[in-house]
Amino acid sequence: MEQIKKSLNEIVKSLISEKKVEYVFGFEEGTLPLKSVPLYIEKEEDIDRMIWNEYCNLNLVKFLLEEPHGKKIGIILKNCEIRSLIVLINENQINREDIVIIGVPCSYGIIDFNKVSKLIGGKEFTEFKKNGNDYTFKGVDFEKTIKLQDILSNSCVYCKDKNPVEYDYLVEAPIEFKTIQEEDIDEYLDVIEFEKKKPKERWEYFKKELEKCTLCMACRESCPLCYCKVCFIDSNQPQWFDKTEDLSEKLLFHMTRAIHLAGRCIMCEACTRACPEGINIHLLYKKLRKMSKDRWNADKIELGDPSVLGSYKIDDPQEFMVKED
Amino acid sequence: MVKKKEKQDNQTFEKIIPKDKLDSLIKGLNKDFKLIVPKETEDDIEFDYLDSDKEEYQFPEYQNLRVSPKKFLFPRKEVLYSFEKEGTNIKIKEKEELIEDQVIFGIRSCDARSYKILDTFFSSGKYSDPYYFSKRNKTLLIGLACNEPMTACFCTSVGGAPFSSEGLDAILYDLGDKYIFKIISEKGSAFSKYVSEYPDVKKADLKKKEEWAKSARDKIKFDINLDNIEKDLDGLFESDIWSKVSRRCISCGACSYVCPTCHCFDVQEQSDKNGGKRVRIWDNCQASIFTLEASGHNPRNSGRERTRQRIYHKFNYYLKNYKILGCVGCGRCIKVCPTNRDIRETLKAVVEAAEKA
Amino acid sequence: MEDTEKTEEIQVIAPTDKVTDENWEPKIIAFLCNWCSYAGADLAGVSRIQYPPNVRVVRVPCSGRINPLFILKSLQVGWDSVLVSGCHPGDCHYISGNYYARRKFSVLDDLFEFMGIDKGRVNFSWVSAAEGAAFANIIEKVTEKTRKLGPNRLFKEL
Amino acid sequence: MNQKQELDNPYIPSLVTIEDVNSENEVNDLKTFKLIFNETADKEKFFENFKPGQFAEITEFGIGESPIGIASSPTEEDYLLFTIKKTGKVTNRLHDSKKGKIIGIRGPFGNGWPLKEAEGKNIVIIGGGFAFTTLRSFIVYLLHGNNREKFGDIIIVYGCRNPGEFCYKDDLEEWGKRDDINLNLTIDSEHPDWDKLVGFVPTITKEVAPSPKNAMAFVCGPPIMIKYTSPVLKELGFKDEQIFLSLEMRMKCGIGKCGRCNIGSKFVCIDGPVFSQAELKELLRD
Repeated sequence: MEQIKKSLNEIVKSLISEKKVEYVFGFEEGTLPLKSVPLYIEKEEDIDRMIWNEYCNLNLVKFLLEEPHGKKIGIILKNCEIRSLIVLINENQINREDIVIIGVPCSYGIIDFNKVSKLIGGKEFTEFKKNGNDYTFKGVDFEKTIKLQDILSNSCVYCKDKNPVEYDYLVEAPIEFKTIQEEDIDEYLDVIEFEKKKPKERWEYFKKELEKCTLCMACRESCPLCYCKVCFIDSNQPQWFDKTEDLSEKLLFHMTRAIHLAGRCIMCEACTRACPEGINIHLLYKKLRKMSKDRWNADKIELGDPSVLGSYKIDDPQEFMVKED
Repeated sequence: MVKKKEKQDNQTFEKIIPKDKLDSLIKGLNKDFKLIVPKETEDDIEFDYLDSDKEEYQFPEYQNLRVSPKKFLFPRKEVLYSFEKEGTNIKIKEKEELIEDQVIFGIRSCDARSYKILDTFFSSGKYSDPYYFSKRNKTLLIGLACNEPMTACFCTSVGGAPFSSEGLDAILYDLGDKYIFKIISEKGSAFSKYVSEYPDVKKADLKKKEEWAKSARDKIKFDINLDNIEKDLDGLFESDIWSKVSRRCISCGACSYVCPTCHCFDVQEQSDKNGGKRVRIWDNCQASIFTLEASGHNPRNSGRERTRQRIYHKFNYYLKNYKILGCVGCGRCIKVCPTNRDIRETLKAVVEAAEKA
Repeated sequence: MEDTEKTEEIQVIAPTDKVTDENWEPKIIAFLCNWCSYAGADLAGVSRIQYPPNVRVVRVPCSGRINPLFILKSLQVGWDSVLVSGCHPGDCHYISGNYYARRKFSVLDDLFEFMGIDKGRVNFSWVSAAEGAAFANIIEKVTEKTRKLGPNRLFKEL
Repeated sequence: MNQKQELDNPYIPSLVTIEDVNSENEVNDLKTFKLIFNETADKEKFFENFKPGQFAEITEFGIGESPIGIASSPTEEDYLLFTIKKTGKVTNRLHDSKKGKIIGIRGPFGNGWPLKEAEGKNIVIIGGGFAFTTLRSFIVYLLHGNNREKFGDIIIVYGCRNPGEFCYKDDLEEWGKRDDINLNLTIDSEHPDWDKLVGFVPTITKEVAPSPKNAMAFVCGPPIMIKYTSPVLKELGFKDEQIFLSLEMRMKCGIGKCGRCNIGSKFVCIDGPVFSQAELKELLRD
């Protein structure tokens, strides 16, 4: 961690002092424990506030969408976030030349605050300590030690794609472990496990999860791939939704959003971490990514790749078609 | 006026309730009132209805709950009326609500004050809100003074206090080994019969209570003077602090959904061939469609304007229109925000900017 | 919604009859591409091939025009089944519209499967302008399947 | 709930029947609806507080509700007129409606044009496009019976893009014949069927040059028109206190509860829609 920090400092400092960029996107410490805030590093003294750790939970690429073209911006990213930037570059939303990517190898993954909250019974912790992979949370009337793998974001638990694939500067640091699990596990293990359940169980699971949804749109707003000027749920001509917060509407919203993200979602899981109710909505997107792999062998997104739904092969599988007798 | 009453009641109804008797008090109340109590769920504590005949209930330990009990008086989704189509004719059926007397038990001071703000707002102007008051008029609040404020709490800065009894009908003070039960309002005297058997409070207990109150107050680390906030904001409408604040906002509505005082709503219609209903649902001012007009014009088009609107609504317009602050300092918006946009930091920035100007 | 009234262009209108279990008949909404499947349906009619009258047709320019949201919305407002049909691969009037459509359909299909929603209510097929009989056959098949599944309560129960 | 509360519930619409539908322009996206109350009690309640310049919430059952300015005057006692442009879900459905359809109405809401203050003054009315609706209500009120005597000169400037866009052609013709009002109609650019004024509303206002002396100006139109008309009025010597504007915001409830139509601390639906230029300057505006 120290090594990353040092290397980051040097890179950012040189970018700022040599005026290679207008500013660098990073994180600073939040006002509550285990929370971070996006930081615009414009001056050298801002660098001291910069942090880089396992609770930098947002995907900063989202913020790039707000910036006008032609402005040179530096941004510190992990590999999953770099892939989301690649999707946006592929979809002509961002110019590659505008962005200076500072890639950081990701060893830990990101902690999901919602998971912590659930594990300590919705109580509040005022401080936390870490000792290797053990995190100890302390509140007014409790102290609880939790293993890192229990509070890591789901996608980080299974992630194997930790080295930046595209960067202008690379922070050189050893990756401490490949996945948090010791044995070599499948990247899509959680999806595979879920698929093994009975259909009714799966349906009940989603029904229960979506019941909690408040349609606050934190998932949409934290997702860099949701950049439509008018989202289908907000459109009023035609108005697809009565917006009465029926469960059927929530279901429709999340299903349609999943379809829009099919094969595009790069599993940064910023959506699930942003969800105030801690709904594991990311599972849907991960499934569709797995599907892209199974059906079209297109689950790794590289610069210049066409989007999954914006391309086709003549011999794509079509076993689901109804055939005449 | 309120103070006077408080004094009278002071002498009559301030009882000591041993810790282990609280559950039986709740059970007693549940015989006559519909009770809303904090309940332990799988991984959280939430306010919910209690049916003590059917379920075992134990009053849980909590600081404050993640979700405020706003929804019991101002539900997330509420039917305004329904209608039926009979040929070309329309028949409107008003929603019939049979509301029993209900008690929200264990509500914290900040949340109780939020009802006071909602009361003021929903009764303001020419029309008072019939749906809110049909429930509000039947609701009593028994508070639980706050011994352990949380990290994001700042009620003392917006005129509240952990031990405040403002807006409550009765309050419990937790003294560690026992509770003081105190009746605050006239309506709250209905509770006297449930606690009459318990011993009267002693001087020493009251002294102990003051100590607890002080220690709770001291635990709130954040302090800011908002006496001039209305004037301060008047001069900062075009200030660049709003672009700085909104820069970190992703325009989701999580803050307004957890806010105990946010009351903006949207009206929508649900229908099929034979009829339908009109409902109102919570809405949030951070979404761009909140003010989008059918013509395509949007008066509050950017995050800067919407962020500013939220702060002005609570800290300027409220003072202008109703002479109260629209915030109770519960800190929920700070905790829920995906980008940790801290309203305390914003207020600090406002006060500082005003000093400079 | 009176029948005499015009309806909004892309608004998916709920089926009109009050459904009770006794008088229930499957109601199927079919999105057909203008060039092949719609012509196929037309041919079935011209050739007087009998097929169940449970289907209501929405003509779209190309199967590539069909947004998965149309399908989901149809199910939400109470259609019992949805049929989507376009030109056979390689025959698209716009060269490749149906290839793109096929990818979208497979996403929807897998999503239904994954979420544990009965897939039987959403049907995709290829029907050409010359296949009047095939069209009738598919309608029969889909109607039978829907009849077995019963009234669509998928989103109603929520 | 008892009977009184039921009447007081401001969220429940009264039923009205569409008596007549009239297309107002050539493009046919603007129609005037004539509405009759189904219940006399509802009508009486509505007319109790009704002033020109107010708006009402029109319900298309099963679709939704839209706030629309009332185009008829309280002096037209038997019916209400609403001129509605086809823009959204509700208005689209309304445009497809035929005579005899039952819809809902809530209102009247808002403050309306300041009639009391305008008494004894010269009246300058400036309107553009189909925003003329509440101004029509105002003019009809001014010209009704004895009302005309209470006011001074009446000068009207009404501009549209082309001749086909003018609303209330019958009214305009009638007003044109009267000699106690000064009616100026203008279109944006030359048109073969047009023999009246040509030019944008601000330009024509400058030409007509109403005197600010003992006068009040009432302005309603698209934002761009208001933007350029205000300076012209100022040039002519009108003070901010003499200029009144009718504003628009997205509204849902109409009674100051849903919280979206505020301009500064004022809600457009209860404190407006009519504000004086002076009031608006005081408000913190987005």
